[in-house]
Amino acid sequence: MTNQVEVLYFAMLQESARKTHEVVPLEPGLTASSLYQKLKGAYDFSLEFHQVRVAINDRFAPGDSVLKGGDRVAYIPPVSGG
Amino acid sequence: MTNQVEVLYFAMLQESARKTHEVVPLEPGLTASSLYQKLKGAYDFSLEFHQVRVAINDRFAPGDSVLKGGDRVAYIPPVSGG
Amino acid sequence: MNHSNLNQASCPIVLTPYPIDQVALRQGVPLRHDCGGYACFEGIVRSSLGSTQKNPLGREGDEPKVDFLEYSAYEPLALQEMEIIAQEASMRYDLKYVQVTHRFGKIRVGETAVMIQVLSKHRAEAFAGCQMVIDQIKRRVPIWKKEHFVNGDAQWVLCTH
Amino acid sequence: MNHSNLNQASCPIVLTPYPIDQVALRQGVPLRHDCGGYACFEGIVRSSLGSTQKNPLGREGDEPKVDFLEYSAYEPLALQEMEIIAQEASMRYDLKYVQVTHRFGKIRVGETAVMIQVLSKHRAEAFAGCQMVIDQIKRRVPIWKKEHFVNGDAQWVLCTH
Repeated sequence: MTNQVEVLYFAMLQESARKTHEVVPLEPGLTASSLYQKLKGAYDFSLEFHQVRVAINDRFAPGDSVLKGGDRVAYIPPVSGG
Repeated sequence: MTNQVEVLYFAMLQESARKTHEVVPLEPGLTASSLYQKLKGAYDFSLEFHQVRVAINDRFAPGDSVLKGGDRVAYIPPVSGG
Repeated sequence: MNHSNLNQASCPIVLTPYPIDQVALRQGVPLRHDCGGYACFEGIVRSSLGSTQKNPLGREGDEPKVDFLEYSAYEPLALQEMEIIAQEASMRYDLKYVQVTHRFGKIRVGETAVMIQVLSKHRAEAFAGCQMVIDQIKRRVPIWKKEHFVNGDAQWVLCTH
Repeated sequence: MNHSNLNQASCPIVLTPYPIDQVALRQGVPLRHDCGGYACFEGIVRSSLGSTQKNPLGREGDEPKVDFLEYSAYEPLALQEMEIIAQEASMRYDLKYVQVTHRFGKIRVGETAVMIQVLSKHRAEAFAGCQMVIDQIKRRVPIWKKEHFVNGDAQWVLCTH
């Protein structure tokens, strides 16, 4: 258990953040959505939170999930595979 | 121009007629349907005329087509390809 | 680029007594830079009964097992009708390529009786066009099949399409 | 025969940076004596624009030409989601086999980005199941593509599914 979470960036979020992943400090009660708002401000993400899906530890998760130390959180932009 | 037509048999009609094709005499005004009725009587075909389609010279044709000398007429049982 | 061919799909149609070579047929599909969707269908001979004949009293395991099917065709008309179907499907769904190969003669369980491949710009048209071709083949093309069972019985398949 | 597997479809799912080998994948389809329908779909990179970006003023020839696409994926979740989709489709349409291979990385025009193969008893289920798999992949699986044009421009494809 650490006081950090790992964040994964994909597609346009990866381009805005200019990195594929990073470790950020975990404040008590931090949710996936509140962390996204901070990152959006820092990196000027073009996507609003309602446009992304959240995954925690490689599983889809609700946007209001409270993060725990050591979690790996990913913000998933609109997909375009196939 | 002959006074005969060739008849082609397929599938169950071929089994009933015990032949793949034959030449039959052409009477004036003979239609595809009237020829079928004669053949049905001769070979005890299990299919009624409304259950078969007619082809003349390898093209689908109406059942009441009048046959001409040298025509090749085929009676096509319900199909089951694919 | 040959603009006169833009609205004319290439439609190779084959009726053959030999086993269908899926690999060669897939490799024969042309490279079309305007096509994002490829769909293929194969009709394979299976060991259970055809669509109309059922064994209402028996359980599935009681049905007689198919040994092989014997396909016969009115060859010139079958070829012609498959060509018409391919052109109709290509016009209706804007297909750029339609390939149909139908085998006849004795075809064993597990072997492919018919193979269809299509190319189109988008996937929905590829699926719809490919399905139209096999549906129309079953409905219109003068080809017949007789089921031969392992117990020696045989019967004509009466297709309900 | 292993009866415990009768109601469980075999679903090999692969995410790969290498070119898709259609021949090997077709040869990998198992022989199932209870399956009469085989359907396959390939999504191929084409040279015209993606589904959302249009050039409303220009004629077709004025659109920038695609040079290649760059696909990226959230690999563990993409694999997992494709496995769930394959199982959902196999249950809904009684598919006996579902194979999905999705490529990522740089994929050129004319190359296959995704290939799906399914087996079912009847043809309608094969078509519906195969189409459901590609539709759901486009809707749900965390994979993204960026179009790179021959003029050097690039843009993310915003899929409308």
